[in-house]
Amino acid sequence: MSTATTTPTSNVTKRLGAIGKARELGILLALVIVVIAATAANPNFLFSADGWRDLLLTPSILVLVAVGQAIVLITRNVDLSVGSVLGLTAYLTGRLFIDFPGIPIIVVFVIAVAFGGALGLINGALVAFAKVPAMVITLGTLYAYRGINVLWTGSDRVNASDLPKSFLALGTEQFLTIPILTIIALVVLVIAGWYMKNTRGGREFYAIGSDPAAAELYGLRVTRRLLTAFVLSGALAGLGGVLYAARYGTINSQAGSGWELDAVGAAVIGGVAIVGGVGSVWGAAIGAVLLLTINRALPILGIPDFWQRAVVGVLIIGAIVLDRVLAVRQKRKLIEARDDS
Amino acid sequence: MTIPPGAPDRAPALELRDIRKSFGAVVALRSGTIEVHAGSIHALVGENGAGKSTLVKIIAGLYRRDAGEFRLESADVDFTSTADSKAAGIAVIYQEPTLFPDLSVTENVFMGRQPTGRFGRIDRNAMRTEVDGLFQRLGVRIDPDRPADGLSIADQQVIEIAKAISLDAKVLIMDEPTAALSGVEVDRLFQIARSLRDEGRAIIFISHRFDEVFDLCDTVTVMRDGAYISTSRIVDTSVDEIVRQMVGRDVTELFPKQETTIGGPLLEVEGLTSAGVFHDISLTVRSGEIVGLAGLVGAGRSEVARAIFGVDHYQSGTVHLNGKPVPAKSPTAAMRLGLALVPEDRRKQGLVLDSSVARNTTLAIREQLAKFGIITSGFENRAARVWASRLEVKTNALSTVAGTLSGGNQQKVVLGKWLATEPTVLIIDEPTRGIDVGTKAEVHRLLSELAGQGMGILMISSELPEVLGMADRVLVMREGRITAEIDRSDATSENVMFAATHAEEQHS
Amino acid sequence: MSSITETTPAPASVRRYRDYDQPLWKRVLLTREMAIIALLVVVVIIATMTIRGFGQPITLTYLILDVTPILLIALPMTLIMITGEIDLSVASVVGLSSVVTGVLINGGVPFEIAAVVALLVGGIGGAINGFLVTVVGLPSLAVTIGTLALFRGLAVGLLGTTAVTDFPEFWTDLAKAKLGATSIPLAIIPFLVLLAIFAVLLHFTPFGRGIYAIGLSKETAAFSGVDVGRTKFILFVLAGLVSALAGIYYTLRFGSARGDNATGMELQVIAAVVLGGVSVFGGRGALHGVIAGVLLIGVLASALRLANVTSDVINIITGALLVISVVSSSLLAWLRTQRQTPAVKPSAESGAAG
Amino acid sequence: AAGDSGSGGGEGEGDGGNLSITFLPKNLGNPYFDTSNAGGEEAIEEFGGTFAEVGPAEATPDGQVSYINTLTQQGVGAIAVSANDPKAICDALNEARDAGVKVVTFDSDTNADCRDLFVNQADSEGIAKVQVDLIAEQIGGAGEIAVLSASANATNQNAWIELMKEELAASHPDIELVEVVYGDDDDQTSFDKTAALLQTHPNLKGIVSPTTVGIAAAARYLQTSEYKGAVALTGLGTPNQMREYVEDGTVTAFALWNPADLGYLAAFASKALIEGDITGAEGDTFEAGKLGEYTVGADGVVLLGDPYVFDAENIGDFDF
Ligand SMILES: Nc1ncnc2c1ncn2[C@@H]1O[C@H](COP(=O)(O)OP(=O)(O)OP(=O)(O)O)[C@@H](O)[C@H]1O
Ligand SMILES: Nc1ncnc2c1ncn2[C@@H]1O[C@H](COP(=O)(O)OP(=O)(O)OP(=O)(O)O)[C@@H](O)[C@H]1O
Ligand SMILES: [Mg+2]
Ligand SMILES: [Mg+2]
Repeated sequence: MSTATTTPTSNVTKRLGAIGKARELGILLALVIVVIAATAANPNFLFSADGWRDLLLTPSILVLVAVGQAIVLITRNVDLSVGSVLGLTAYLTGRLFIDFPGIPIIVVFVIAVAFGGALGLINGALVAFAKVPAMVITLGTLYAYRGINVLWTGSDRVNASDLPKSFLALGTEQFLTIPILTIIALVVLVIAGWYMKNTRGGREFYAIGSDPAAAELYGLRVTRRLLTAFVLSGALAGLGGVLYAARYGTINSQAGSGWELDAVGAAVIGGVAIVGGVGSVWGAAIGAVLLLTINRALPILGIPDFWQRAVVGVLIIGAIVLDRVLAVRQKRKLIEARDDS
Repeated sequence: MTIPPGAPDRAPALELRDIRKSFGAVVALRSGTIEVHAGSIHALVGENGAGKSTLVKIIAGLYRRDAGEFRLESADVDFTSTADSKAAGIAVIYQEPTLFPDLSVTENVFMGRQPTGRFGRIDRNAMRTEVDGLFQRLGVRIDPDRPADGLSIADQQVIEIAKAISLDAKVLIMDEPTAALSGVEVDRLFQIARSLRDEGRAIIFISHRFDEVFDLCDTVTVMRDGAYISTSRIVDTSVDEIVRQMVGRDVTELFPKQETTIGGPLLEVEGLTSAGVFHDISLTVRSGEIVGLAGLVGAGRSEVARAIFGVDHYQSGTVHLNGKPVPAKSPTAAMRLGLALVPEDRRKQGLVLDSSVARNTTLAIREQLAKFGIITSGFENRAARVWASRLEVKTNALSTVAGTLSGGNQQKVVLGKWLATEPTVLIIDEPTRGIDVGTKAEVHRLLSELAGQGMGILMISSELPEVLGMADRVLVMREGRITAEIDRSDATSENVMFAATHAEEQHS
Repeated sequence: MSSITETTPAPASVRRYRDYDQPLWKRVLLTREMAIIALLVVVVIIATMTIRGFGQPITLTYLILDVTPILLIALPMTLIMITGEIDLSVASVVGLSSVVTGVLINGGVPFEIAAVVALLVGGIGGAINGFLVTVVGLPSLAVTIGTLALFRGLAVGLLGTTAVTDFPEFWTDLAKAKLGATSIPLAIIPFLVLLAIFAVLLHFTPFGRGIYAIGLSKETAAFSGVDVGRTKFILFVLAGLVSALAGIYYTLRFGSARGDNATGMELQVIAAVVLGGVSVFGGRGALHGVIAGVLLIGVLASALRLANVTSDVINIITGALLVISVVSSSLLAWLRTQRQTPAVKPSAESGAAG
Repeated sequence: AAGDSGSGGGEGEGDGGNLSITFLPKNLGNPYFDTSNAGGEEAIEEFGGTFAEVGPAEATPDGQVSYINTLTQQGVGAIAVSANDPKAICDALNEARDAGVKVVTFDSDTNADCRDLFVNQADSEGIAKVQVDLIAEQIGGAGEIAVLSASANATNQNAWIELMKEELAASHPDIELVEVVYGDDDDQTSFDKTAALLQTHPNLKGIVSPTTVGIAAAARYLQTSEYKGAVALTGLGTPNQMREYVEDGTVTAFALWNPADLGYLAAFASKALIEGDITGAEGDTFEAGKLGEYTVGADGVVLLGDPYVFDAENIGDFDF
């Protein structure tokens, strides 16, 4: 029996693997094209010290947030509150440095990440225990967290001069021409990617997103997994908040507003399915880089400031359409493959 | 209480007494009682809605009992989640397959208990070799690396079985595992079940097919209306006895297909082809005729049905109804022309589970019900009541949520929904899957009555007796092709099975 | 054994089916929608009693003027969300139609024609969403995040720094005019008309039945002859048209067409729709609840502003309200199931057989 | 309880006495307006009125309109508003005036017919000229420059940029303004836009940012980039935000008026209107506490004075 199927099996398998790769590859290709075009129009985009640095630096923070978002999306949920969480933690970071002069940077990181995780936990608890659609909950906390932020910050703002030089340096300094921020983002990405692919926990995220009811029947610890997903998303947004403070130095009550759409957009561009169960944090990360790189490439390609939003929109749509086309073609191949079995 | 064979002296592996469970107003279980011994295959039979699946779900820890005793090897237990029951060594195959569509077949089998190496890294190779062995043992021909998405119900059921067996649990519960399977798979399943029994496992087997019950099981417990009726040794009882206990009355003539005068062709399919699923399908259904479409699982019968009805697309071929061409990819148009399809998967394709019985029954005829484009619940209830009572759906209000009906009663609602459209040709995929004897006879009587009124019926069924009993003509499919057309008169289980499996012989 | 068989009653062979298993009042009153409506009434009463200046008729005028765009867009959004889809691009369509009107007026086109063109643009925008969702088969959340950026970008791009402000007096006045002597703005009329149309469409037509079926089970709907693609496409186009209408109203009310008009309104609309009892998973919800949801948010905001509460606190309250309303409803459901399944106690009464 | 705080505006009948003056900035959380409102509060305490401050979270006209409506309902004495749109808030303001509320615009004006007075921080010509002079001096009168503005619709910003272009054409023909980009008065956006500018125009000599948010963000980018010192930066900024950049030489000089004085003047103008000392007609004069006497100019504009240039020498003397 099985010998009869080994041949079709193996090549069906190959094609299947190809789907997974093709999704990320498609986006990666788009990214490369954008970079090449921009560099052709103006070599500085890639070949000047600042060009190279900003290419890596600008998307780093969104990558972190998008990775968290991707994990939540894969469980068939969504976290719209990341922007507010990021803003709140960013301001917390500033306050810590102001109110506790000389506080070790690492401590600030820990506190901020923990705080972000806590905010995420609130989301997760409401979703998992109250069994309320994540979109509603996080839309609510999007308002609530931002409101708290504005209440707390008022019209105060943290200025670069309030932050220690060594901390601000994190936002700009490089290690072998690679910005620290980018390195942090990469480390997180690699760990998250490995976890999602190779551990029971990671696979259970996919299972839950793929069919929540079945997950219950299986006796998977759905509640715990959901909490984990939201805590991760919150914690990564928190980490993003600290880095935001380091990168931009100035934090007011509106920091990070609107990031939720960027994060979801990045993940979706990267091939993470809104309906859960499909996609990878790698895709989400590439999506984030593409999104922000496009933003920076447009003026260089001579597209006037006003039209950039429009072009970004077109590109988002283009990306997901491309992604879809690839997926559909693969699926048809898979079905036709049965003929050779 | 009869002492079942196996180990008379030992305490029962699993024992439930007077289990009570109600969902709001609905009392699903009044006094669920069953006692299963290690090394025995114990049949649980009862009409649709008797409470079998509910009992199973309580054992699985999916529902919590309202009252009653629940013992594992004479130790009281109280499961709060399916994880508990798994831990206690209980494996369950639920009536409705539940796989993760986006994950590979292999992952589906091992989800939550994958073999892991360092840093909790999943050992994919170990998983793969194990699943290959498993599938070989079961004779499954499914690529372990393909996603579960797009598998036939039958294939899904097979995977559920593989999953449950791989748990190698002390107690294995199978809720109508064979409903979707046909001959070959069933035989394989039974071989394995027997070997498990001989290893000393306790097995509960739920089925509406008595030939299977008598072939496989050594003990049988009968339930009716959520209450325990009797337990007896298979050898001490008979089909008639059990049926009487189940329905509380005598049921006669399971397949009452009466001779009808067969008229002109209604449905004509020419060279229908969809790459990878089916090839060059040509068939005709005449008025007053029931055409049986038999075949092994995965033969592509359902795909053909779906393509004819316009749900699935196909590359080439034509479909005509009453001589009028049926446009591809438009169920709406097909319905207007008088075609109806009772789909294979009632939960995903047949019903809106969260919607009321009334809404479900009238969904397909909502346009006809509307007056001046306006439709109200009043209209719907009036129309729904007709079919509910005609098919004796087991519920007290038309506002009942369809998802809470028992499997068989759900199937009745789907039937009513499509008969309400008064089709000229009815395509019906697994008409009596998971339907109890009483209802089954009901359905068959209904079908032949409809045929008598001149309706053309294309009946896909994996149950040979049904095909042989009901069909005027039997078409057999294998791997997406029609391999034989046999007339009622000379159709036998042998020649049908041969046409269905012929290739398999050559393969091995 | 067999003796039991005789004693256990055989199932009633002739069944009688009630229409509903609950009395009318329960079905009408014990609903999410009613809860929101009740809450709205309570808030209004309390505000009138405690907050100085809330009682006066002018409050109603301003309230309606403020919420009309949201009310309008909430209508199609409800239908879309019941099919399980979502449209995040509505606010951008508002901005775009506003800008289109402005640009044409600048070009000397009479307002009436400009408005019609703006409506067309909105319809086309909706059609683009619909096409990508139904034909290409992309998730609407992703698609409309894209078109949210696209339409807004077009709006900003078309007008740049300028803001068109010279609209015909007649129309700008009309947008603010009141019904005769009352303090109710004229703008309520077109809304009421649309409300009637959408209510019938959703609750009393086969099309509406299809919408619910799609939301609860797309596949079953398709098998039952509901044209899923067509239905969704129509809804997205409707959303585009109504959003464009809202954009024109918006333009007239503020007498200014700008690229950034109504930025972020999509979230307000969705918040209101969800508050009104529509499930983001689709299949559930009703229009009266949604209307109450929109008004509730509007009334709260205006009352709190009158009480000198700053905008950020208002945001917190809106958010909290949203969360509480949904959490509470599912908590109630949970409690009910708890009552049904008490902790297992050794059963005193013995079963019918055994 | 909440009601009482709301009623603060209502006390005393609408005519003459009602000295409750509410400041309505473009948006809350903007330090520039904090400073101006603080000035307003100081003034109002001097002459014993009631100060209040409300505003939307984002700088949008519809947000402001809701608040204007609310203030109308509360019947405050006067509204001192910085307009997010010259026309969009007009009708609301006029309804307020019909209800006897005095309307003073400051920092960013509406159309002249929807307010009683406009307190102008410095006439646009003056602002445009000082910035052009500064940048011209810093880049040696020739080369490419760019402008980093606030939002694309900000009335005052656009007016200034127009005048800058004229001034450049008139007196500095060798300076070419290559691009105007918009940072939406959002720190992050301005920061990234600066980065884009520098890459798009390799031989850019200078950047002018006529907005406090923009100039700070641009300065911070320059500070850590290879362009520090090579590309000149000037515009309108607050000393506290710019101090470190002036001290480390990223920025040599920038300009601004004193926002506190602006608010202070707006408050006294409101008082004068409420008490009927002036009607907003040209030639009216009124007393503005420590700032002395002011005269209303053509179409109801009161001019605060010329912008002030901050540099390494004098920046130490200021704290706002
Ligand atoms: N979740 C539920 N909510 C409400 N009622 C339910 C629920 N599950 C089952 N029921 C009711 O309990 C009774 C028993 O259902 P069950 O599924 O156990 O029957 P069954 O014996 O499995 O029938 P079948 O052979 O058709 O599967 C039925 O009347 C059904 O309507
Ligand atoms: N070679 C194959 N490899 C994997 N899956 C297959 C193969 N052939 C068929 N299938 C599965 O079987 C399905 C076709 O089976 P289908 O349900 O149409 O068969 P059927 O004869 O109707 O069986 P059933 O009794 O389940 O209705 C396809 O959708 C596919 O999922
Ligand atoms: Mg069952
Ligand atoms: Mg089938």
